[in-house]
Amino acid sequence: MRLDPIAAPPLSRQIGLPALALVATLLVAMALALIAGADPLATLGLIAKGAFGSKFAALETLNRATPLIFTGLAVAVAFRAKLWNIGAEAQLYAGAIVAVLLGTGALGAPLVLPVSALAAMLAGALVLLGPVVLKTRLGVDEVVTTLLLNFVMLLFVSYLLEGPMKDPMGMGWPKSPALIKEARLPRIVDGLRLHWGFALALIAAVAVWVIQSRTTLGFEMRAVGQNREAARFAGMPVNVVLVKTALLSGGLAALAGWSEVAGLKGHLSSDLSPGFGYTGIIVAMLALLHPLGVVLSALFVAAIFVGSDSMSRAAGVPTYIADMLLATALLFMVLALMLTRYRVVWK
Amino acid sequence: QDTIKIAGIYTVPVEQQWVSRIHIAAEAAKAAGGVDYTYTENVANTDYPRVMREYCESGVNLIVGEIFGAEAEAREVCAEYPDVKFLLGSSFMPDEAVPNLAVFDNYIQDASYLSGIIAGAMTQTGSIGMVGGFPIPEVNRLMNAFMAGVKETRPDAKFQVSFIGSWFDPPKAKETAFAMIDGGADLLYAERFGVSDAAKEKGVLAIGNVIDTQADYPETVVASALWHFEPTLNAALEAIRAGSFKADNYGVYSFMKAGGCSLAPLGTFEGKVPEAAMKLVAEKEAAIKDGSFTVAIDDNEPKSS
Amino acid sequence: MSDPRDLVMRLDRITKRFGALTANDAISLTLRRGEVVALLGENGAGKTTLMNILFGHYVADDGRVEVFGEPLPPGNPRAALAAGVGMVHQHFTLADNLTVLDNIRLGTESLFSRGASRATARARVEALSRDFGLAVHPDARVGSLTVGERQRVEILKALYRNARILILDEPTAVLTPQEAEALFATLRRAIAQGLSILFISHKLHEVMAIADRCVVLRHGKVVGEVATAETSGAELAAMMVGGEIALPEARPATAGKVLMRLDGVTTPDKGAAPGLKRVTLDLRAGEIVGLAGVSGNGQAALADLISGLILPGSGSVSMDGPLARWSPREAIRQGIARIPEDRHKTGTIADFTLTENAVLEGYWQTGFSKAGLMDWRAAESFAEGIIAAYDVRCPGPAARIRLLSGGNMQKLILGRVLEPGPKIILANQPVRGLDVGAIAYVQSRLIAARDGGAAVLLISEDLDEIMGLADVIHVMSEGRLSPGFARGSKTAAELGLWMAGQGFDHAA
Amino acid sequence: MSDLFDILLSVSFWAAAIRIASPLIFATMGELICERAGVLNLGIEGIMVIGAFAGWMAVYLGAPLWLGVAAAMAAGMLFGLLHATLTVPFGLSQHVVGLGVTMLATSTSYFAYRLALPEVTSPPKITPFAPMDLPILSDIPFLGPVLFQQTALTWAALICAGLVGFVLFRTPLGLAVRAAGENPAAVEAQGLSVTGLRMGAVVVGSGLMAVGGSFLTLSAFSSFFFEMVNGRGWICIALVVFGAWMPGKAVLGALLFAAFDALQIRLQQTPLGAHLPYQVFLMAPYLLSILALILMSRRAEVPAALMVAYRKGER
Ligand SMILES: Nc1ncnc2c1ncn2[C@@H]1O[C@H](COP(=O)(O)OP(=O)(O)OP(=O)(O)O)[C@@H](O)[C@H]1O
Ligand SMILES: Nc1ncnc2c1ncn2[C@@H]1O[C@H](COP(=O)(O)OP(=O)(O)OP(=O)(O)O)[C@@H](O)[C@H]1O
Ligand SMILES: [Mg+2]
Ligand SMILES: [Mg+2]
Repeated sequence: MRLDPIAAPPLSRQIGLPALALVATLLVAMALALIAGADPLATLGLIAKGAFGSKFAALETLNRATPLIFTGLAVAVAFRAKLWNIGAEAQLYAGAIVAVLLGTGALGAPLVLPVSALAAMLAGALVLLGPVVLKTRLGVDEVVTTLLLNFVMLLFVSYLLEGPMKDPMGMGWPKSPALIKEARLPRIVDGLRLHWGFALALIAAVAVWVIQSRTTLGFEMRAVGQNREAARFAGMPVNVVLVKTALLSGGLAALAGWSEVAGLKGHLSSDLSPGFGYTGIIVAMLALLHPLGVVLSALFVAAIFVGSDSMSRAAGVPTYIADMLLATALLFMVLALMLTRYRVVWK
Repeated sequence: QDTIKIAGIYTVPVEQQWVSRIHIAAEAAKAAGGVDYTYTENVANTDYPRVMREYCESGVNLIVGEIFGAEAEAREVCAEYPDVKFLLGSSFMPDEAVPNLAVFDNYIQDASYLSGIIAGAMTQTGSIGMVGGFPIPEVNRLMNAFMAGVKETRPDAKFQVSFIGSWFDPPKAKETAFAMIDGGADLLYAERFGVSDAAKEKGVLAIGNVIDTQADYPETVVASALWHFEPTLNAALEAIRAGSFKADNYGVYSFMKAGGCSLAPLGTFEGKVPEAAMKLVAEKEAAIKDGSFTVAIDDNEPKSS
Repeated sequence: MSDPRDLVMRLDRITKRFGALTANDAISLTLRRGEVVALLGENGAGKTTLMNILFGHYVADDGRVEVFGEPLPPGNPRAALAAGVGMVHQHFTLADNLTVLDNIRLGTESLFSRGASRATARARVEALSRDFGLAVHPDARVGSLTVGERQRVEILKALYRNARILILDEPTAVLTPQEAEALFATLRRAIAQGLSILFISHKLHEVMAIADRCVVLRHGKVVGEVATAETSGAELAAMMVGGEIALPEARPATAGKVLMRLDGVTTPDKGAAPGLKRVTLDLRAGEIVGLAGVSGNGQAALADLISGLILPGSGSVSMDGPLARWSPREAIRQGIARIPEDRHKTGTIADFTLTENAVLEGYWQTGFSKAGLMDWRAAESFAEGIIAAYDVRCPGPAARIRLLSGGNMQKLILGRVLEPGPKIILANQPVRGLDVGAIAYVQSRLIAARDGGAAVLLISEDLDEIMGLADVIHVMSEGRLSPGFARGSKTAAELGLWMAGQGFDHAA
Repeated sequence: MSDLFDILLSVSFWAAAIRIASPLIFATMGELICERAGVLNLGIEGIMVIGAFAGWMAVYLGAPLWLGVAAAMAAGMLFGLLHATLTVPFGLSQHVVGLGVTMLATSTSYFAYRLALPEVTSPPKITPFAPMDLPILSDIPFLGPVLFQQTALTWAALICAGLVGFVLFRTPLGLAVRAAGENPAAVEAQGLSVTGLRMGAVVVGSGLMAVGGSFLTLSAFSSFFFEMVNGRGWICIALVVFGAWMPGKAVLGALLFAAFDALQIRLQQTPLGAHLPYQVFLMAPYLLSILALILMSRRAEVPAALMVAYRKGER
């Protein structure tokens, strides 16, 4: 088997293959439903209904996409510069901690929202800065350090929530006090959970896109990612660029935690994120590291998950089918995206 | 009479001890008739309000589950669906403003206390090991009551307390228990799966918690403090049928008085527990039931001594 | 000579297309026992492609390969190896972190066996080293070897497998003249043992010296085939490019003021590569300074220093006064044009477009960006300007530079550094791997820059190139710099002695 | 301080360290093989889950214990094959495929478990591997109980590490695998199939990861729990780097990590435990791993082609 690059992939291929991936996922969904003793034909409708079937469902999909856009952007920015940041989860929690620190009365309106957002970004950036400095100064592999810091951060959050940051009014449950009203991101639609964090995520995606394609920093980040030696020779401050990348990446991941606390939960608990940091890697790679693509792929991931999760209840299938379908959709989709650019030649 | 449609929403798989008691009670109610029951497990707290809404929209009558990690948002959903009744595990009190939400928790300190009395009598070394998942109120409360019970029969008892930071890591719980046995413990308080296994392998004793596992460890598990969710659920079902469901604290239905908890039968350990201790247990049980004695509720994190 | 039993290999009407481009167009070629055939052609003519088909890396769209009368299955390097074909790739295929011995043994034994003992394998390698004059330590890590040594490992790989046909793709492009000489000595021994050799080179004097027969490709077609004895370098060159080449001719220079002065500069050694040892050097306006020497004698340190990558450990560098700061960016700011030794790794970013590569070192200057925002339109017109002025053959400024041949890549780099009108030009091996036409073009540009008043430092291992171009020649050996010799004041033999390290003690 | 010495001198501490290390050793060897061949396998966490599940399920259904181990291995290899197919011939991102495989293997285990045992609320138990009380050997003071009262699967882990080291560094196959991780072009130029080598390495490596997972259900414990792998796979990724891609050093790393873990469990009961929150102890193994990594970093030789996809005929 051989793969031949296609110079200019036709539109039919660019649309057809991803569509095929979706169809294949739905076939898997039907097969799984059959195995679980549910009606396979009904599942398809139920998935669509669960993801987009009502205003509520659609907004829930957007809601679940929100943190994924942030973490997806964080990963995309870092991976572009070949900085393997697997630690978006930890940076997310750093942002969440700051949202609580500044949002529970330390600051009042109108300062609290912008200041705590910026402070959250800084905190996330600092969490990533450690591994990056270790990498640039001592050559310590950042895949491992950022990965391990996720565990450390989660334990640290657990400590905070059982210790200094525990809500005195929380009846003993390990969670932080609630944010004051001024520190909350307002909702977009009354009564439904979607909040302005989503809009912020879209703005962040556009901002990252502008940075990457229009600014000198973006040019430097791409150059450093592609060929560090050539970038250094061309006079780019490679380590400074890596640090800036880390600041941006960690900051974006932190915004995910910040917006989940300020927009959705109103307080911090140690189960704030069901792995948004890790899913962010998937989102970013699915988007081929393109910031605007991140928005699409986050919506895709969220829709598949929310849709199939909802389907599992309606059809009476074990809820774990949602993750199975998400993983299946993901693998089919990366394969399809690759095959839009390559032709398989059997010989 | 219409069947009542119950939906369970759990943040962990139904194998988790706490949730398993709710699940079993609901299945039993379903088997008894007049009730329909579906459930969904392993729901992240982030998704909890969405799942609540989905069930509400699908037309269920009663939602049971746990909202410790999603209090504020969950209460909003409750308020939005006044026709659906909610019976949810919560650390907070019921709120008149949300009349369709009643709360509960596993207040089985009574049984834990009694199991402590037996433990105090059974330990030789006076050193007791306790392995927990996280120091949350449900866990702390039972541990503290157990420790108070131990003091009745063994005032000089020493406790080793550890939390493993996970609900589902039996190998880790087991290793922690091994370490406590090395540290001199000859009786373990089995809050997590894995602890009784360590006790069994090393030939020391264990006290069960929430569920009865003596069948798996006949030589090891002396006694267990059991939680019965049935009284709680039945009270709610009755209230619904009577049209009198309201914001209420169902915690009391877990008390021994209400039949919400009990000491598991001694079973294989029948006759092996000192007479005096069993007498004390019987006395205290009677006193608890007639209200002349109450076991203190202490939700603070227990510490090693 | 025409005995068909002598025929060891026959390529028959090989055709290979990459998209719209036909890289090989019905190419036929034969090789006889003990014969050396040279394959010539411009950059991008299709030589490497043809060899890759022969060895099974690529699959031809049409045509067949026969080795010793048997057809070779397409796309199967294993079969090619088994048939006795050995190939030394243009870009070496060695694993740096493995030892020489491991690289040689790789794939020679059944995977699911215990394998021959290390000692046996090693003895064989040592015997081959001896027989063919390929000195290299079997236990050395390949990553620690010089280019010449790596090439020996590549040849040993083929010999270890009893190759009867040896294919060498530009084997001398990265070798020093001494190493090239040693390579040819080895090849002669191999021929004497009955091996047949097919080799690719842009260096016509080498071709004339060793090949029996030359095959010339242009645009994927065979345009000529001649016995070496019946042709000349000039004729071959003309055949390659399809016309006469105007060789640059250097007029005497009129040197101006000193633009850069190194005074007693010492830099630390870098691994096996020596640093500079108290080097004093003047670069003057309107003068080409040639730096001769065997590679690995401190040239890299000097180039790095002038490029801004390293700082002097002691001594001073001055340009209109002592340098305050020093970095690549500062070097660019001071008007130093830097043509790096390795255009693929250091000079360009393969997956960037021509436009992006054109502004790789100048993107921060006003004109290309303002307040941190890139002006891509300006960048693109800059790239278009270079493409037009320097005759860069490419699909356009938006093409990825990976698609360009080495010569065209080099022209883009040339344009990038020369367009701003530099004061000093550092040209490190500027014509390595280029075809004769491209070489002539690059050299004429350097001379034009000198005539425009720039100071040029030309680093090369090719003594002919230095002697032809440089107004002043220095020789480097073990980090030390010889005095400057005026054009024509020293013969090649004299310079060779300096390169071997003689004469420095008196000079110091 | 004396507490610390008491712990470090105790038999049970070292026995615990080896026990805790066993699943890590299997999985670390698996990951090491993959990475040596140039493929980062982030599927490890999920593959350990499927191993824990498949091994347990087989035994629960009546298979002998060793057949359970084999079933785990087979399940791991299946998911390894999926990973390999997508990352090697198709050259897809190893990050995304790895995380996807983790997600798929994990959810498949849970889904299958729930379908197979819908009515269960307390996970059923099997009879796991028992410690091998070898006569005489177990009676050697100190070393006896530390080494010879482990289960057969622990021994298998240590033997497996030795075998991996032997194959990688003493056989033509190992040389080829290592070369595939260093420079695929060199492998192809010597007539070997990069695709075959890499896929083989990923499949076999994944099998070992799954056996590591099955250690949890067949030796360390006796039933299957959701989330019981609990990040152990990620630790193994760190251990490979920590071990500088050398099997021996990686085993040492696993033992060191396990010893930290066994130590923190015990230190919690010392007076120190009364003063520090328990999270500090749980953090210790991770923080100390990072510290150790910093101390070792300069000498590590990353396989040069790690994470670099190789597509034949493309430069
Ligand atoms: N993998 C490939 N994909 C697409 N096109 C290719 C590929 N390899 C070569 N080509 C095309 O084939 C042409 C011939 O390339 P080839 O490498 O054979 O040139 P060459 O004669 O070896 O040049 P040089 O002297 O610079 O080594 C190139 O111009 C290029 O456009
Ligand atoms: N991936 C590719 N796609 C298209 N063309 C390619 C590709 N890789 C190489 N080529 C073509 O193959 C030819 C030879 O490539 P190679 O890397 O040998 O460069 P080169 O021209 O010999 O340069 P140098 O002499 O500097 O090494 C080039 O002309 C280039 O156009
Ligand atoms: Mg070539
Ligand atoms: Mg070339």
